[in-house]
Parts: sequence; structure tokens; C-alpha cells
Amino acid sequence: MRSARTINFTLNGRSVSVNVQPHHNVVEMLQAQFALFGARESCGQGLCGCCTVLVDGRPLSGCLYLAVFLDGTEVVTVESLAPTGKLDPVQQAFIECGAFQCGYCTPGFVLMTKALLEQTSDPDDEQIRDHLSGNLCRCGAYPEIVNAVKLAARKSKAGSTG
Amino acid sequence: MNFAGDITVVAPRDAVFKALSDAPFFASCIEGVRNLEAIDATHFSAILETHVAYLRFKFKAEVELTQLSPPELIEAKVEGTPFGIVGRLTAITTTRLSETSGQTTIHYSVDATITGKLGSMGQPVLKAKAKDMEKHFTERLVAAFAIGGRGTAH
Amino acid sequence: MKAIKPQVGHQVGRSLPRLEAREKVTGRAEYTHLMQLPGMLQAKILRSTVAHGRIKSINTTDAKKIPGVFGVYTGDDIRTVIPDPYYGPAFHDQPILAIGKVHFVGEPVAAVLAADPHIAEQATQRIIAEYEELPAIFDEVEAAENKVLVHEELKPAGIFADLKHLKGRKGTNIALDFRLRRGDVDKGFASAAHVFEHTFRTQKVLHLALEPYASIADYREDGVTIYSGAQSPSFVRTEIARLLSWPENRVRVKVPYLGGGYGGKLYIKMEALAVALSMLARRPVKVALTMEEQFYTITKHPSTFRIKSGIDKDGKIIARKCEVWWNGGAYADVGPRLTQKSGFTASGPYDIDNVSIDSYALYTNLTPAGALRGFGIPQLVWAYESHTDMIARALKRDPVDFRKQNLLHDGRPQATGTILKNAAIEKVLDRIAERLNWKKPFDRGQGVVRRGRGLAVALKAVISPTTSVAVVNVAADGSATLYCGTVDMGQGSDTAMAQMVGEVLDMPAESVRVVPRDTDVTPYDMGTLGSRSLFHMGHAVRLAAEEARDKIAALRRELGEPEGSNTPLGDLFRKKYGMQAGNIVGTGIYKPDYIPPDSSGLTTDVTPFWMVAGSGVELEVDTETGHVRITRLINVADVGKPINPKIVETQLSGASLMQLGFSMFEKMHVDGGQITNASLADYKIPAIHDVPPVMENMTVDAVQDNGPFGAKGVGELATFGVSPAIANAIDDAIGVRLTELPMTAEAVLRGLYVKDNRPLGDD
Amino acid sequence: MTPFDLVEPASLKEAIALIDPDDPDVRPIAGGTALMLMMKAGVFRPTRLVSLRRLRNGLGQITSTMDGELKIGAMTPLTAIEHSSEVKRAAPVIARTMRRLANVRVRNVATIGGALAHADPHMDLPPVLIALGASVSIAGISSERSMTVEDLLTGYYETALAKNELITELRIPTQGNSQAVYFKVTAGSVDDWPALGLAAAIVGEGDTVRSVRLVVSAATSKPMRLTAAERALNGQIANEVHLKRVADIAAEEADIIADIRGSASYKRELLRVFTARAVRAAMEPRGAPH
Repeated sequence: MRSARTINFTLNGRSVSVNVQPHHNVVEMLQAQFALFGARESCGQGLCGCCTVLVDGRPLSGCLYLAVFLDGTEVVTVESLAPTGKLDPVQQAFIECGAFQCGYCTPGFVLMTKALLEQTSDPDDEQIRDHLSGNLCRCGAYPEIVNAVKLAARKSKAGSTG
Repeated sequence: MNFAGDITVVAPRDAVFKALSDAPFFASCIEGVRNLEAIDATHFSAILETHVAYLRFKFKAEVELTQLSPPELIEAKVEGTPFGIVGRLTAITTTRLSETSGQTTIHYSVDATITGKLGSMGQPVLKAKAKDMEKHFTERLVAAFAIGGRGTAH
Repeated sequence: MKAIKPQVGHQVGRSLPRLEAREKVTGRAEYTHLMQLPGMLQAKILRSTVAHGRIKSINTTDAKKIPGVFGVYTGDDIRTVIPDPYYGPAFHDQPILAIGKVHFVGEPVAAVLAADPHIAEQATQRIIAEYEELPAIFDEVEAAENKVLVHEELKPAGIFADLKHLKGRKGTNIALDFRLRRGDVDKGFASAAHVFEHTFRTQKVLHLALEPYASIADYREDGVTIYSGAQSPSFVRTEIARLLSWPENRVRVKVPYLGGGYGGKLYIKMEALAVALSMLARRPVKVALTMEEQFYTITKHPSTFRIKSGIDKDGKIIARKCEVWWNGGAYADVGPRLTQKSGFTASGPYDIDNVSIDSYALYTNLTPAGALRGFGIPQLVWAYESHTDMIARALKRDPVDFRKQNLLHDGRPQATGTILKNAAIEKVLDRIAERLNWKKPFDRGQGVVRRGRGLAVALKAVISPTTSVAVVNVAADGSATLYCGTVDMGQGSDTAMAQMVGEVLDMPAESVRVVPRDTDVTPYDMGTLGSRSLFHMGHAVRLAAEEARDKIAALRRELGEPEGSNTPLGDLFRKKYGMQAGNIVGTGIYKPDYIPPDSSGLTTDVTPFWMVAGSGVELEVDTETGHVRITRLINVADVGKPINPKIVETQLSGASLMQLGFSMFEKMHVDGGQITNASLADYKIPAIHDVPPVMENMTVDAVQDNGPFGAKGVGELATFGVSPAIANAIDDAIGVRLTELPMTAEAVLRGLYVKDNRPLGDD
Repeated sequence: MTPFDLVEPASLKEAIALIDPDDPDVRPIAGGTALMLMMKAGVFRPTRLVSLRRLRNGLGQITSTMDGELKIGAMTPLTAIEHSSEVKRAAPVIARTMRRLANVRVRNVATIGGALAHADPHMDLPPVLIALGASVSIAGISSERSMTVEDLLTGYYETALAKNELITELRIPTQGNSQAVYFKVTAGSVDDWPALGLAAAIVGEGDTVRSVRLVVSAATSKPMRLTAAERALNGQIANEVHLKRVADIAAEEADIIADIRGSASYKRELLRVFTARAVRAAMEPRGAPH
């Protein structure tokens, strides 16, 4: 049996300490140890974005990242976006624009959008498409997703200035 | 996956046929073949081990000479099972020999199928590897007949 | 957050956001693939490495020795708990795990159970299965020659009366042969001024739901509970009960949200294996597939369609002969049904007096094929609408005018003889032409980049006859709960159904609770498929709500309320029971009329409603590389009166984008029976850069007279016309006609080179 | 995946010492995006991985020397290179290439050293780096050496690295008047592995090519210079007639492999077309959009 190790990191704003096996990836760890299912594996190859988590503010594919590598980082999952029940402007925008159907890919798109708007408060269509080019939606809600990102940008701005 | 090509060696057809139908000689031209064992006159088993960078592929292979028509045709069937991963390699090889003015041209074609994980995801790299092995095979074969003559591969 | 204010008044026709939206954007929506039960074991599957072969031996000794492995099971083990372990909706031909033979590469041969899926996966690598290879057949047209047989004997299921005659048939790969004869097609050709014949092919493609197939079974002596990403929970219940020889009430099927379905999760997929393993292990068992394994589960039907038309001197189509071969793969699944039902409309939305249709369901040694968004219609439209344009071009007719001359209209008999009704085919065609500015000149460009435009229209008969049952329960505080078996896999059915309840009971749709599907609770429904739910279940829901409404009215009368009283419901209940107590339950059952086709494939009632849609495309072709860029995609549909216009629009948009992938690049590559691109790295689906810069999705002004609130289904509509519209536009741009999907850049360039008389090499 | 041990050395020396050259089941892991795929597919089942994560501080910098040479530490994530103003100034083609390379999440994790060591012939950066004349520094157990990226990549997944050698730094020489372009040509979905990659770096003077590097990738088993085409271009006027000739030479000299993304014949046509397009684009006046 290979040795498990203890890692410490910040998960959705709380310090946590957890035992992980070296071969476990981030998605497995979040699901098994924290019952967080917002990041979920689909393609298993980092191509669909369903397993997106933010690590130190940057999105990465949780299915391709070893859990042990989270030691010392700040991790944000989709579950943190509405801590008091009040939806994040990005989530609100996705609802208003009808930017999903089955919803399996949605947490990934929401987190990717969150990361984009942190970087670029007012992205144009090309920036949005480039940023989201590695997220797949088999229901084909892409046109609505682009609209949602733009609406979220407006909402976030209004929120931060008002 | 299909491969085909011609190899020309400076040797009479009978000699080439004899060499190619000699399993140990034939196996010696393929990179990574070891533990060749004759089960009977037309059945052989061997281990094929090859690698691509740090990835190792090891197969247990069984070869059956399905047709030997001297001095022009050899057909063989290869079935391989990879170690450590679910899969299967099957190949039908056809080798035809033709002779013109002291030179023998070996026309070969290989129709190979790889199933299982290696087949579903590994085809591009295995194809590149197979092409390498093909080149290597040609070189060794040509070299083997080059003593006292010259072969060309194309 | 701005709370969305519940809207009173009319609920039908509102663009209400999906009821479950909040669950989905917060990552809390439940999906089977993510569910855990206490004590649950995970299954990993050993799959066949030969396309057709006899199983010589399966050695599980080494696999069982791996620490952490709970058990390793083969078909023989399955038979100890389910003696006749064959399942399927049309034929009982698919074994839970292979027995005796394997029929395709990827077929489940053995399963390993372990608490840790890594260990289970590792153990599958240690199972040694040996096969004696048999000749295999992959092509549907060759399969029809019956030289290599996939199965020794056909085993139709009992539930479809019209398949009974196939029972025990030997020596054939043809699982069903649908035949339609209308008029005299040979006479028609003989009197035609022009005869055209073309052959079209479609490729093997995949549903590729982002939530792969998953089922969990928890078997107990007194019953089994199944959690499954299933589109037809009622069917799963019936089929599992049959396999176990149990009454249905001991089988409970619970279905959370589906991470995509598109037809793949219909009927029965992983459920039987999960149940059998749970019986063997006496523990809850989860069978959750990986993305790769989806390629070995169910696909769309590849097809070959030979179509021949006779045209009279005035340009009227007077005869059409259709021969379609469907590549069903190793197990029938619902292929025979698809073969027949799509066969009804294989001659297209045209008014043709002489029609002959032959549609064959074929077994081959490939991953089984089943329903995929359109149930065969996209394959047929691909052929007949390409064919239509080819004829128009050859006759130097404008493609729109030629179509208009030949279109079917309400009141005229369709090929089956059923009179067309509420089918706005011409309106759809006109709208597409209008949006494309068809009458105006079009700049086709000069130089390297050429431009073209094209369109296509289509007709489908909805699957019939099928039954839906719904229950509306009004609580003592006046709140309403809906129980129905329609599975919301993203199409927004929960929302639409709630809108209908709200409309009848005069309450905001968002206040209506839609109970998650659970066969112990939600009544029977045939399945969420074929764009049938809004119509069939919609009627059942409407009837249930109306019954509840009528019972409320009766209660008002009973309690002496004056006519037109608006006393709140809660007060009524209090008045009746002395406290907040009691329920009012309304039920609704709907099954439309249907007359099965006679031996000539004819019937006067083939469908309760006609599905009509089409697409228009503008595109650019790089004539040096063959790259096609679709600059504009227009989808127009007749959905009757939309219940939720926004959801309708996104359904059209999404369906057309899915079909865009099937049209342009999606393809399962097969070599010696092995799918060689079984991953998202090598099997690409449309991503955000593939979306045409301009998309228009619209409905025509129409009413479905017999539909719930004038509505009918929408889910599949925008898949119909996309492929031929693109092919027609490519031809318009560069004069190259593609007859095989996908229309890759390479296919386009090859076509250009052939046209230039310098065909590209084969290496 | 099968269980393995993970060690996280704090120094390069330690890391190299931990990689047993005789044990093929021990590998270094940087970002891990490529290695994870191999492990998940079951084609690589390591017993031990040597994480290079703790070497980020020492090997994660982007600097440029006085003479304009760009130095990028091997552990630098691709995103950092994409957004580096120094990289944008010195080799704008790299930032442009990054936009369409894999996806944001992969670029956030994958490192430049790991990407080069992975040596997948479909990757976008290697042809670009070869066109730019880039080299890598390599550290071994007791020695260091330097090698061009061109020499580093020897085949499909194959590099010239010994098992216990690690790439420590990528160096891109000053580009002077050279202008570089890269065409990622996909054959199906816009976002896919390329059917063909083509990079060109050209010093032009009016219509005349003063020096050129042309590199093909993805359609070949490793990225390769098109040396015959380069020779045919050098010193010549790049008019359409001549470009056609050069394109034919390029198509002739490349050893093209067929795969699911296209037949060899088709890719050869693409190579013809994009050789000409790349030369034209790289000869355009500075600042013109590509």
C-alpha cells in the first residue's frame, strides 16, 4: 500500500486538513472527503471542463490534477459562490439567459466565467469564446452562455460600483 | 492498420524464401522479439517487447504460418495479447517474392488490428512505432543479404 | 439576488426560466453518476477484444486475488441469479454479460466489484479471456447478404405484436423489414420524363452525454431500488421485473436529473447489470461508465439510403422508391422500431402518388445502435433533401420553387395514406427562404473563398401509440404537486409541465412542485423520447389538472360557495375538514388513437401529430483547403403554440448544433471492429468556436388543434434539416456534391479535385 | 490509476538523484497534464513519481538578457508565458499561438519544460520554438548541457533526454528583424489537435527572403524543419510563382502520416497551401494582422 499523506489547504474560504493517496485526483478527493459534487469528471482528459475548480484563482481541471498538489493552495469550487443562498451575479446571469439545459457542464462554465471576469471585467465576444473554448456543452447552449457571460459582466460591474 | 511495401535484396528468390520461412531468422529481423519457441512446424510463440519513450508495450504473440508456397508466397497470422492491459493484436501478413535478374523483391503487406485500450486511444503512436519497426525490419533484412551483395529498400 | 416574482395569470406562453435552474448553477442538482449509497460497491467491466467470437475461457483467478476486490463475475455467474439474462426493448437479444459468444469489440464480458474503483479497474486488467475468432461483418449493406451471421436466431420481445412473426427466424441479419407500397412506383417511373437515383450514407456517431451512463442497484429480498440516469423509468421497471420474474411493484426506479440523454439513455442500459451484480453481492452496486465506455454502449445508426425519383415533364415528382439499410450493430435495442417508424416518412414532405419504401434493420458486429435525437429522421432527410436539390439543379429549377411545387399540404394523404393535418410545411419553407433573402441575388464570391446557401425541410410522424399518466395533488394550503414520469434531461419538461398545471389551476407555474421521477410515486409513462412528452404527457398533465380543478369546483359547490367565489383554497379545506387537512387528487391518462399499418405499410392514422421543421444555411468554402465555415444557421419549426418560447428557442438551437457536429466532423472511426477514437481527444463534438456567428431559431405561427394548449413537441426538430442544408449550400458555393457524412474539409477538397479532374491520392 | 509513491524534492540535484535511470516506472512530474492522461489510460503505471513542484521558485522565472535573449524557467506554466510582456515583446508569435493551444485550464497547469519533454508531435509550441531557433538547458546527475529544441525532439513522445535528465530552461534567441507566424490547421472542429502545424520565421527585405525557418508538425511523427524548402526560399523573391515551387518542395520532403484527422494526401495539400500562406504572412509588413 502506498503511503497516504496529509495536506493542508483553504477550501472555499475555510482551512482544511485531509489525508489523501498520491494517486487520487482533485475531483475524487472533493467528492469522497468533502461531499462536494459540483466538480465532476466527464471526459477524464481535461477537455470538457466539467471538473473545473479554481486553485489560487486560476481554473484547472480537477480530474487531471493530483490532490496532493493542492497542499498550501486556495481552492474554490462552485459550491462557494452562493454562501448565504444569494446567487452570484454569474449564476444569476446563467439563469436569466437560459445558458444551460441538462446542467452537467454548468458549474464548470460558471467557474470559468468567474475567473474570466476577475481578469477582464468587460470581455468581448472573442475573448469569451477563447476563454471558454475548452468547455463543452453537448446540449449546445453556447449562444446563451456567451450572452450570460456578457450579462454577468454587466451585473458584476453594477454590483461593484453600486 | 495496413502496411505494405517492397524490399529488394540481391539474392536469388529460393534463398530469400528459405530465409524468410525460417522463423528464427525472420524473428531476428523484428526489433524486440525474444523467447521464440517453435510449437510445431507452423506454429510459434514469442514475446514482443517494444517501447515508445517511457511507455513499454509487451505482447505475448502466437504466430501461425498459414500458407507456405515456395518460392513465392508466405502467409502468416499473428495473435498477440498485451501484458498488464486489456487488448489484442491480430495481424495477417502476406509476403510475395518475385525475382528479376538476380535480385529478389519482397512485396509485403500487413493488415493489423489492435483492440482494447491500446486500440481505442493508442493508434497514432503505435502506428508511428510500427512504421519505425517497418524501417528497422527492412534495414536488417537488407543487411542480412548484403553480405556479398547489396539491397535497397524503398 | 432579484427574486423572480411569481407571475399570476396565463402560465402557458411564458418564457419562465427552468424550475431547477438554481440547483444546476450551484452544482447541487443530483445526477446518478455522482450518487453514493452507504456500503456501495463500484463495478468495472472487462470488455471484449474481438468483434465476433466464441468465448473459450475466462480466467478470473488472478483478478480475485487482488486485495480489495470483492468479487469477479461472468455471464455464468449472472445466470445463477437471472436464469435468462437477455434484455432489450424490441428483441430480447442482449445478455447482461456475454454468454458463449461476443458480438462486438467492447461488449461486457466480466465485471469486477470493489469499494475502490481504482482497484476494480486494476483487477479487470488481470482477467484473462480467450476467444476463438469468427468472421465479422461491419457494413449494413453487406450484412443484408447474410453471408456472415451475427446471431443464430432472432429473439423478438413479446411486447410488440408486429414483431412476433420474427421469432426463431434463422439465417438472417435482418431484424426487421418494413415495407410500404403506395400506388405503382414502376408505372410511375415508366411514365416519368426524368428519373434520378442517388445513394447517401451516414456515419456512426455518438450521443456523448457529458454524464456517462450510470445506474445504481440496491437489491433486497423484498425488492430492488434502482437509481438510474434513465429516459424511460417505467420501461426499466417492467424489464427488470420481467428479468426477475417479479411483480412490478417490487422494482423501484428513481431518476434524478440527467446530464444529457439525447436518446441514449432510453429503454435499458446499465440497469440490468447493476441489479444482477447487486443480487450477487448483496450490496448496493454502482455501474458508472467512463467517457470511453460510452463508445461501447449505444450509438446512432449508420445508414445507406438509395433513393430514386421519377419527375414528370412539369417538374412534379410522380414516383419515389426508397431503400434504407440501418446498421443496428450487435444488438437490436430499438433499431427495428426506428426502422419502421422512420420508414413511414422516408419519402419526405412531398406529395407523391407512387411510393415504395423498404427499410431494413441489420445486425452487424459493431456497438449497438439505437435512438438518437430524431429517431432515424436526420439520416433520411440528409438523403431526400440532398436528392431534392440535386434534382432541382439537374432540371435547372430553383430549389425553393421545386419544393413548393411538390410539397404536401394539409388535407392531402401522406405516403402512409394518413391525411396531413396541422403540418405547416410551406410556412416553414417560406420562412427559411425569407430569412435567407432567397429571391435576392447572392454574392458567391470570387477567388479562394466562395460562398453558398442552401435549405431543407422535413416531416416526421411521432411515435405512436404510447401512453402517459399524470397525477396532480392539491394540498390543503392550496399548493399543487405534479407527479409525472417524464424525465427532465435538460429539455425543460418539468418547467413546461408546471406551466400547464399553473395554467389550469390558475397559479404561478413556479409554485408548482414537480416530483422527481420515482416509479413508486410517479405513474406510468412510455418514455421521454421522440419529442412526444409535451404532447402526450402534456395532455395527461392537463387532464389531471382539469380533474383537480373540477373537484375544487365541486368542493366549492358542496360547501355552498356562491358561483364565481374566489375563496382561497386553504379556507375551503379548513371549512370542509375543520383544519388544514385533506387533498384533492386529479389524474389524467392519455393515449392517442393509432391504426397500425397494413401489410402494404398503409394506415389512415399513423400519428397524432406531424413534426415539421427545416434549416437554412449560408457558408464559406476555402477552395484551397476545403474548410467550410458556416456563417449563418437558421432553424425554423412548427411547434404549434409554444408553451415556453425561450426553452423552445434553446431546444432548436441546441439540436441544430448537435446535428452540426454530426454533419461536419463527428465520426466513430472503426478498424477491425475497434473504435479507434474512443475519447473526447479524438472524437470531437461542437465547441464554442464551432458555433456559427449568426444563428436564428424561430417558430412559425401555428396551432396544433389536438395538442395541449395548441402545442406539440420540439426536442428533435432542429436536427432534421441541418445536414442537407449544408450539403446544398456547399454545392451552391463550389459545385461539389457530398453524399456521405461527415462533410469534412478533406471530403470537400477531394470533391473539388475530382471536379478538376485531378483526384487526390488514397494514402 | 494504480497507486504510486510521490516524492517532492526541494532541489534540482535532489530531484535528479531520485530519478532512477534503470527503473522505467519512475518518472518526473511537472504540471502532469500529459502524464496524468497516460496513467489514466493505463499505459503508464508508475511506482514512483518525482514531483518537480517545489522547484518552481528556482525554475519558474522569465527573464531577458542584455542582448535580447529570452530565458524561461522550465517550471513556468504556459499561462505565465502567454501573458508575459517580455515574451510578447521578444516573440509575439508565442502569445498568439497560446490562444489556441489546448485550453485555459491546461495552460494554467502545464509547464514549458513538461510540454517539451512530452514530445507529442501535435503540440503547437515545438514548431514555433524550432522556427525561433530556441534551445533548452538540460541538467543531468553531474553535468549540464544545451541542445536546440529541434534536436531535443526525436520522435513520437521521444526526446534526446536521458532518463535522469531534466530540462531546466528554455532559451529563445533575439529575433532581430525576423517575423514569425504559426498556423494551426484543424480538420474538423475548430478546437482540436491540428492535422497540420506550420511555423515560419523569416527575415525579409521587401519581397526578398533573407533567411527563413520553416517547421512542419502534427502531420509528421515529430516537428521537422523543411530544409529543402528553406533552401529554395533563401535569398529569393517570394512571388507567387516561386511560392508555388517552394510549396511543392515542402510537400515532397515531409514524411506525412495519415491518421483520423486526414489522409496523408490531404495533409500534403494542406502543407502546400500553408507553406505559401505562412511565408506570405511572415513577409507582411510588421504589425499587419495574421
